[in-house]
Amino acid sequence: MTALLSAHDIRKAFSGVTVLQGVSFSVEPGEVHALLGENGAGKSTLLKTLFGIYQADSGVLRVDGQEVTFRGPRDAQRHGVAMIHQELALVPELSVAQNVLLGQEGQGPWLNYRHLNDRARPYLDQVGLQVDPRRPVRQLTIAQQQMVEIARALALQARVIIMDEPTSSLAMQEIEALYGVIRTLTARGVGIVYVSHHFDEIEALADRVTVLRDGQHIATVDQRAVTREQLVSMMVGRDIPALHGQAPRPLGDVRLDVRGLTRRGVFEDVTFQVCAGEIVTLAGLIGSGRTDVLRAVYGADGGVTGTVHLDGEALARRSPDRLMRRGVGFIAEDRRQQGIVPDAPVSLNLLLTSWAKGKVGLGARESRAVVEPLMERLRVRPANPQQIIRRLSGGNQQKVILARWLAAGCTLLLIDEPTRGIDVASKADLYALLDELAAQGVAVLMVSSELPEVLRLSDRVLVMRGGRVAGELSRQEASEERILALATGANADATGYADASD
Amino acid sequence: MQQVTQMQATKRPNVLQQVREAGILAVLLLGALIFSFTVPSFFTVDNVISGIGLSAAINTVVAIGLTYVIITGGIDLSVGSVAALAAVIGADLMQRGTPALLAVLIALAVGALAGLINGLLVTRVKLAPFIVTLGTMTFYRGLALSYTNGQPILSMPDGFKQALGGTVAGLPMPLVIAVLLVILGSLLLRYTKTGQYILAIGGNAEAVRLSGINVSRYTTLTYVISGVMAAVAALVLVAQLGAAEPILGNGWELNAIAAAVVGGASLSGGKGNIVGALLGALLLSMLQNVLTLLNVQAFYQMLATGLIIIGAMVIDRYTRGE
Amino acid sequence: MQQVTQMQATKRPNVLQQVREAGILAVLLLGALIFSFTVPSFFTVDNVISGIGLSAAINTVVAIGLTYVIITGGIDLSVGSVAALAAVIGADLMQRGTPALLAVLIALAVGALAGLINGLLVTRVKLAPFIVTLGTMTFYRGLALSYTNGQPILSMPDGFKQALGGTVAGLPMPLVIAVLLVILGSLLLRYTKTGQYILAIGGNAEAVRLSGINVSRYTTLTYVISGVMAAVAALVLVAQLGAAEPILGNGWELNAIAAAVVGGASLSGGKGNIVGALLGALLLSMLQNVLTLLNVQAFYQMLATGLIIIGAMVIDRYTRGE
Amino acid sequence: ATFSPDAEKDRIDSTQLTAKFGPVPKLPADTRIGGVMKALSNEYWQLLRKGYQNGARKYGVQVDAQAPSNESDQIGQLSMMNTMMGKGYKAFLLSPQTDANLLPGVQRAKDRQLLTINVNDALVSTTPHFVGNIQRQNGVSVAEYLIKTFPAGGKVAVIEGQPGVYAAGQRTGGFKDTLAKSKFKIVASVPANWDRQQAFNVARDILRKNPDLTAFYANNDTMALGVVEAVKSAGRLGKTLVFGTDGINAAYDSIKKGELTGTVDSFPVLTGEVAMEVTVRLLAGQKLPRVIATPQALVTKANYKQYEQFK
Ligand SMILES: Nc1ncnc2c1ncn2[C@@H]1O[C@H](COP(=O)(O)OP(=O)(O)OP(=O)(O)O)[C@@H](O)[C@H]1O
Ligand SMILES: Nc1ncnc2c1ncn2[C@@H]1O[C@H](COP(=O)(O)OP(=O)(O)OP(=O)(O)O)[C@@H](O)[C@H]1O
Ligand SMILES: [Mg+2]
Ligand SMILES: [Mg+2]
Repeated sequence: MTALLSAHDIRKAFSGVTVLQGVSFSVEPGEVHALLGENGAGKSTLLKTLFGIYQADSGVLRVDGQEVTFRGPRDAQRHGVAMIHQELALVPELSVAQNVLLGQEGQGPWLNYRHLNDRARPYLDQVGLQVDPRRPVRQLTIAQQQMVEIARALALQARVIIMDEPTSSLAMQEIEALYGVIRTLTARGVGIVYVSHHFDEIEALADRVTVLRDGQHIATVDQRAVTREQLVSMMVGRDIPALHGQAPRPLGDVRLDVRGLTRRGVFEDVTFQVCAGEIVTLAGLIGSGRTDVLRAVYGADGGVTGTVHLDGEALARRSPDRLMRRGVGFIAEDRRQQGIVPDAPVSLNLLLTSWAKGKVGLGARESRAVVEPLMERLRVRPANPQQIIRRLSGGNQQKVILARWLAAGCTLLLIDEPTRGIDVASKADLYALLDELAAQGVAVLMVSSELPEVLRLSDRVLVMRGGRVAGELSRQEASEERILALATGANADATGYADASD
Repeated sequence: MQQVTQMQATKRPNVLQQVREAGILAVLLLGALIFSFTVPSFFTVDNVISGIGLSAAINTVVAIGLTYVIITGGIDLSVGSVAALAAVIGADLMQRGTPALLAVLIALAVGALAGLINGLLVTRVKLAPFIVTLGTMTFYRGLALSYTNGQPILSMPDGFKQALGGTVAGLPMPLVIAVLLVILGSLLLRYTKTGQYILAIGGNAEAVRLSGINVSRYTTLTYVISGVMAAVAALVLVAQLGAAEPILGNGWELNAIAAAVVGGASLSGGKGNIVGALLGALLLSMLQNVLTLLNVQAFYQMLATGLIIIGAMVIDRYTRGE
Repeated sequence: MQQVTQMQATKRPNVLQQVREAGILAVLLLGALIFSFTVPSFFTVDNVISGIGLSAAINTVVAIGLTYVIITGGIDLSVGSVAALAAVIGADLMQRGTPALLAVLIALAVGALAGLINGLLVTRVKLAPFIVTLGTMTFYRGLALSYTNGQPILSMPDGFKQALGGTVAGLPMPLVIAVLLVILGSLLLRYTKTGQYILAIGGNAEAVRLSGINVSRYTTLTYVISGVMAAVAALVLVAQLGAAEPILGNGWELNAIAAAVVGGASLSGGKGNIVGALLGALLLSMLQNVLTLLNVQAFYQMLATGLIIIGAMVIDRYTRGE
Repeated sequence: ATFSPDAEKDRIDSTQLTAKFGPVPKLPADTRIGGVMKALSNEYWQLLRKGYQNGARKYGVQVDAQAPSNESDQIGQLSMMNTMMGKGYKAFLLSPQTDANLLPGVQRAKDRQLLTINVNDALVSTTPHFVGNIQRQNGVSVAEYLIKTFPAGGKVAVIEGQPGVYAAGQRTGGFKDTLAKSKFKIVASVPANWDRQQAFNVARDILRKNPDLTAFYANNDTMALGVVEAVKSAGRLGKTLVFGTDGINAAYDSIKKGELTGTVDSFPVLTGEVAMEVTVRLLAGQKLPRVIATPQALVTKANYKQYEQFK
């Protein structure tokens, strides 16, 4: 069978630094070909080369066996290649339908909104996104935006769809929807290139797996013929700590006490506590209001009523800078819009908060003494504090933001989707790190859509549904089924809804 | 329950949006209401139409073009100079006996060409729009001045003056032209692919590029539109004043940017609407009109203008309730 | 293998960055070299100091302040009017017998206050910087004019004229002050937290805010700096001229923005450097100087200025090789 | 203490120069004189420049006249003068943008024993000589004409130049002060920043409120011509009079057509020639009075023929 799209012996360097070397890759009709590798291994770079965003320094691309050159995304699209980007590429001011069909509006100069909405509808349905196609994308949660991206790739009617971490901000239900979409597509003979750090997904979907390490092609194997452990060792070339199990932790005093937190139309009457040394997770479906609750606690948005006490003291006028000074840390869900200062070096991004706290001065030696050990510990690649953060891979950017708060220190950490886009090895590191923080007495309030992660880390799980806390589960009570049941409202009585109000 | 929140969320933006767009309109109406009672001879058909409306017409036309540029996140400082260049070339041709229609078309072409040069420097040579149009502002003005040797060109043909500066059905032509262009401009922005791409480029140029759309082409187009609009404004003004001066259009850029921004355009791009530009221009003209009617002394006019611009924006902001 | 690549990566940006900053410097030196050979009496101490230096000095000082504002993604159109206001208040006080030093401090305070008002309107009331400073530009000018009733204030004390307008070690004070402020401004931007925050805010204000930094405060600060710099420039000019006029500073904003942008500041924020502002101001002044020396007539000067500004930016771009 | 050409005792009319000081002496043909103009964007300044060139030809010297690109680039004008000082000019003809902006330049010129002559517009009190007309008088003559023509008075409006600019203030002041003693009522006095379009708009507003307006006085001709269009479109041509200032060619054309009522011509070409004559005399060592007043006249349809020769 000739491959739909193939790359041979690709080499790509950025200003002299080699990122890909001798990489070959192909995708055949009806197959899902997964690409695996640590953060910074070169996955996104390879995909961008396949999509014409980057031009390889050497090597050839073939479509249906014919040699091609892509000078830009437009060329790739003309050859039936579509891509879902790791960092969302949507126009916030345009509607959902306009985004889905951007560049595909049809013949003639006119824009027919009704027609656009009607045409977008089936793609939105396919991915299971129930939003009004007329809504501006700006108002959607990041998960919903991710679904719009997927719908957009569908609308292109492409023969090859490249998906760069499409699930990194999705929760269970949406991921299931995506599986469905992918299976329909492959049944039609579409080829899928799939990048994910989740082995569940790879196992559920992939036919073949290609592993990259440090820009080198390590192996291409039949997914069913290898085990998870084998893949991991190909990826990282070392052993990683196991991801499971953690004994209940000893808890300190109540650190965070939230009562009746309400933002009209978004979440209502949210009440909970987090103790020192405890990790509490807000779980729920996308759009259930978890992110907004977290932001409200931090004082990031206005229009919130209810009380927040920190160590018994009321925080009346909350704003990020006041809370930071009180020892609260915050990691936002949307890394690019709210996390990084893209054109600044890693060191600035990492030290921003420490400077404000007066923990670190601006001196080169002083900052290196803080930055380098942290980068080492979190395995940030490349380990160069002066690198512009935009040029780091997505996962590495996430690590830098985490390091920001490790450097600054905090007694309460609010963290939204902590492991978004982080590879297995680093995830293990990160879990260990959060455990360690908790052991030091830091209170952690986390939002996570990844159930195994929720179960692995949380001392308690608060499940949100439609802007309200639908139930609370202790570490012993928590299971994927019960969380889901609470989140969807199925069988609410049977799953301890009564525990929710205290 | 989830369904409910989503439906609420769906509805809210529409209502909000209406109020939002109405913000500046509210300011305008509020002002008009207050002045009607306090300023004698303010609220007469004549004053409103040919006093405020007519003097807003030129600024509106220029602001339409600038709104497009601003939406993409650019800026065009050269509009006044482009206007002067188009005006003197068009007027000179008419004076030499070229048929008025042909001269008008050539003047528009001059505007388009000047805009095209701006656009290409921005998109192909990838220079900052501010610096490009600062340079061409000086350059085009120099061209207009050396073309005429600094002299005004007088005595335009009557047909031309009538056509662009006269009245139809009792309404002054400049106002009619401005309103027509506002309608056209709005339609282009809201109901064509081109308009959508321009909005999208301002919102996230990278995303648009990744969708396989030629971002450079559409960005360049906005500068061409801006140049053509400046030329239209220039021709209308020449028809009204009966003379084309090489120093015409001095300071237009600031007035037009002000109108566009007051009307809701954001200089960081992605936002802007043509009706807003009209409202902004009307607001500024109304202000001028009232100060003149009240015979406010020069220095105090400046104080009042500054205060009212800011005051209007504050009211606008709180009406929008963001 | 990876270690090696990483070391390369560590080194390269520095070299690149140097070349980048050198882009405009290269243009400047290249120009100076060519003109030294082709334009008689260009390369004389007197011409360089009093022909280029003075106007560059004033513009540099204003551009320093504007660079800060521009880095945060803002703009300050009111600098010229703030300068006038500070100048007439300071001069008036001196004329009434206030000790010069006190008068200078009060003038600086006026600049700071005017900047603070701009800053608060931008950060607290959340209005667009363009519209805020457009409004205050008119308002502050009106204040300066009504304060003096439009008259210049003549006869400044000699001590004051000497201190800010005289020479030290053969160098004119305005130039010395400008260079000192460039050094100070660079240090503030590169080697203080405040400077780093200002740069970061321009890069992504929301991210900085969520890092627990008071973005409003630092953004406001840039407007205060801009106001103070305008006041400094005004005082230096008044010392030179020996008189303060309420129409002083007209058009400063455009020159200063041009200097900042030519020097590498990006109007969309996040980028800018103070030395660049100096180089930009020097380039613009040199250009003016050469055209005058060559006795180029006004209209053709405009043509040449426009062409050279764009030409310089093109060279700059290709030197940077992005 | 401040210098005022108006009040200056040491003053002579330019027409008397030859009678009092004899024929113009001859200077070496390579004598170079520098002109620092206010701007060249207004025809007035172009005509003055033409006068310089005529005079230079007539008296056998060379002149370079330069101008900054706009009327409010004060530092630019000063730098321009500083720059020109390195080029070996024997004398400078200065038309400053403000009273103060050329002061340091004048001082530097003095230090180098170069001659400076203030030609028109704003006043640099430290220049030893002033050639030009009296700005205040521009407004006064229009006011006097009005008082004479309409003894019963009426409503008038002033279209001012840019607020704070010397010429605008003086012309408006002269006009208003003279009318203060008459039966005229000034119903509006608003700025239009030397701009034709703004003058047009403002004049229309004023006319709408005062349809029975007797006359407009505009601080320069460009604005006056804008006002004329406004008067035309209000159907008041011939009923509301319009006066300008400067005497540019377009104003003459308009007067001939019977549209503009009058302009206070200060004869820029003639002024330029006189300035050059004065410079040559001074360089040759003659001692002249401090102020040499150049003629000005209110030009109307009745008398324009006698003034056209000076164009
Ligand atoms: N534009 C660029 N300039 C310089 N270096 C770059 C650029 N883009 C990527 N890199 C570098 O190339 C390497 C590979 O990055 P890439 O984004 O392909 O990684 P990835 O495998 O997708 O990682 P992740 O799982 O974190 O998304 C990284 O070391 C990154 O820093
Ligand atoms: N700016 C906004 N304007 C209007 N509605 C919004 C806005 N931001 C969020 N919402 C709505 O508020 C609800 C809760 O969103 P939130 O981001 O808190 O959910 P979440 O549980 O964190 O989901 P996700 O996993 O997608 O982040 C959603 O229905 C969302 O559509
Ligand atoms: Mg990636
Ligand atoms: Mg969320």
